[in-house]
Amino acid sequence: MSISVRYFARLREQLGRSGDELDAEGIRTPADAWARANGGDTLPANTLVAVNQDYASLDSTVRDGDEIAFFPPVTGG
Amino acid sequence: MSISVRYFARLREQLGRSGDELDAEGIRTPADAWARANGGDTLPANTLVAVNQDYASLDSTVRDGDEIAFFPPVTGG
Amino acid sequence: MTSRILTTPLEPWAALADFERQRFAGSAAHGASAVFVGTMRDLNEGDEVHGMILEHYPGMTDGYLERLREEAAKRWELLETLVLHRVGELNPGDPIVLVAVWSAHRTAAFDACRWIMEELKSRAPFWKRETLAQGSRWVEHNTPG
Amino acid sequence: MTSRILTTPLEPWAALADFERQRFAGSAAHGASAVFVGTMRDLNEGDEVHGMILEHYPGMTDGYLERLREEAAKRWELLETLVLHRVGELNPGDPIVLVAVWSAHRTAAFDACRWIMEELKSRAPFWKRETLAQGSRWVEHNTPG
Repeated sequence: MSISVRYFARLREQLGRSGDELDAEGIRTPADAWARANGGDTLPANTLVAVNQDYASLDSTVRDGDEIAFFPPVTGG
Repeated sequence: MSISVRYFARLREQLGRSGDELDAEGIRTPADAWARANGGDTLPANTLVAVNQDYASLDSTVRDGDEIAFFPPVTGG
Repeated sequence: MTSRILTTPLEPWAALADFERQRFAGSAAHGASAVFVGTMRDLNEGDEVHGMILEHYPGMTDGYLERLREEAAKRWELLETLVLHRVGELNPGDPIVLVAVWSAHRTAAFDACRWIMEELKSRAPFWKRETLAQGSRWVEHNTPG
Repeated sequence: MTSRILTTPLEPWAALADFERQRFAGSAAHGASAVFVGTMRDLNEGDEVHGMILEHYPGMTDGYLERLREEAAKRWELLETLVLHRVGELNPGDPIVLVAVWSAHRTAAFDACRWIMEELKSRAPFWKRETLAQGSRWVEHNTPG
């Protein structure tokens, strides 16, 4: 199994990709997933986090098969 | 000339008429007009007053040719 | 900026579509519109209501609605305002009143729409007479909200 | 109770007429409906805007709008709620979002409509990218109102 990571809007453009598939081994939080996928790059300030399409914090627990998303402040409506 | 008095809604029904034409002589306020038109009958509590289609008080000044209206609290919208 | 007393059925969504076509064709300045529609219910104070007659004070209603719109335009930055109010005989489910406000931003639109509606309910010279299963009655006071 | 993401033009007044026909045919329980429509302006932060692309997070947007409606239904006594939101390419003057709430009374309708709209703007995962005369830019933050 694995953990899916998704990026949206400006962050997607900055990273040059819309997602990553990560080996779940050793990933316990969204922060772990970010570090694995983006090496030493700091998470941009104000980035929002969702786990399984629900808002979550960087240190919430994630499991094998989860979908993690990182995105900038929303601007709809 | 004269002063027109108009009644609306429940008040119109209670009085059994929708208006009166009063000789302007001696009528200086809506209170005077009410007394002239309705004799000793007390003005029902909460009755609203308009002079020339604008809210006014019972003791505001009226002139020959004015239109005075008495009506219950409004219930539109 | 329009306010109108209607003696025929009020169709709020068609009226809004028409109004926007006339006033906003080719324009993209209004970021926000807030709309309120009041509709005749079939229940009031626990009683089934079969019909309604809306009386008003012709002349004063027009002037009063006009003044409401002017006062709102002083308080908020508005692009357009539309106020329509039925009079005469209504059936349950019939729209009674439409208040619509267009502005560049949503706070002005929301605030102005609500303010106009509350002022209209507390001050505009309309009176409702309800037909019940037996007889009819004047509505005594408006609901506070 | 419906929320929907639209990839084709949003026609708010036609959508409201359709929705009422479906949900309120023969019913006269709703005394009040409050509606908000947000429209794409041709001006933002002092610059002329020629077009917009609205990105979203499919799956999460649906779920989030659904939860907003459920939360509103807990807080207020509502009869129906309709939330429609555009995604994809938009032109100035195109409606972006529609929030409509039906209730027996106007306070619940006004309050719930505004609450849903504010929550949607601050939390629903949509992002605007504006096309200017030269180039394009992500909208950085929503106007507070």
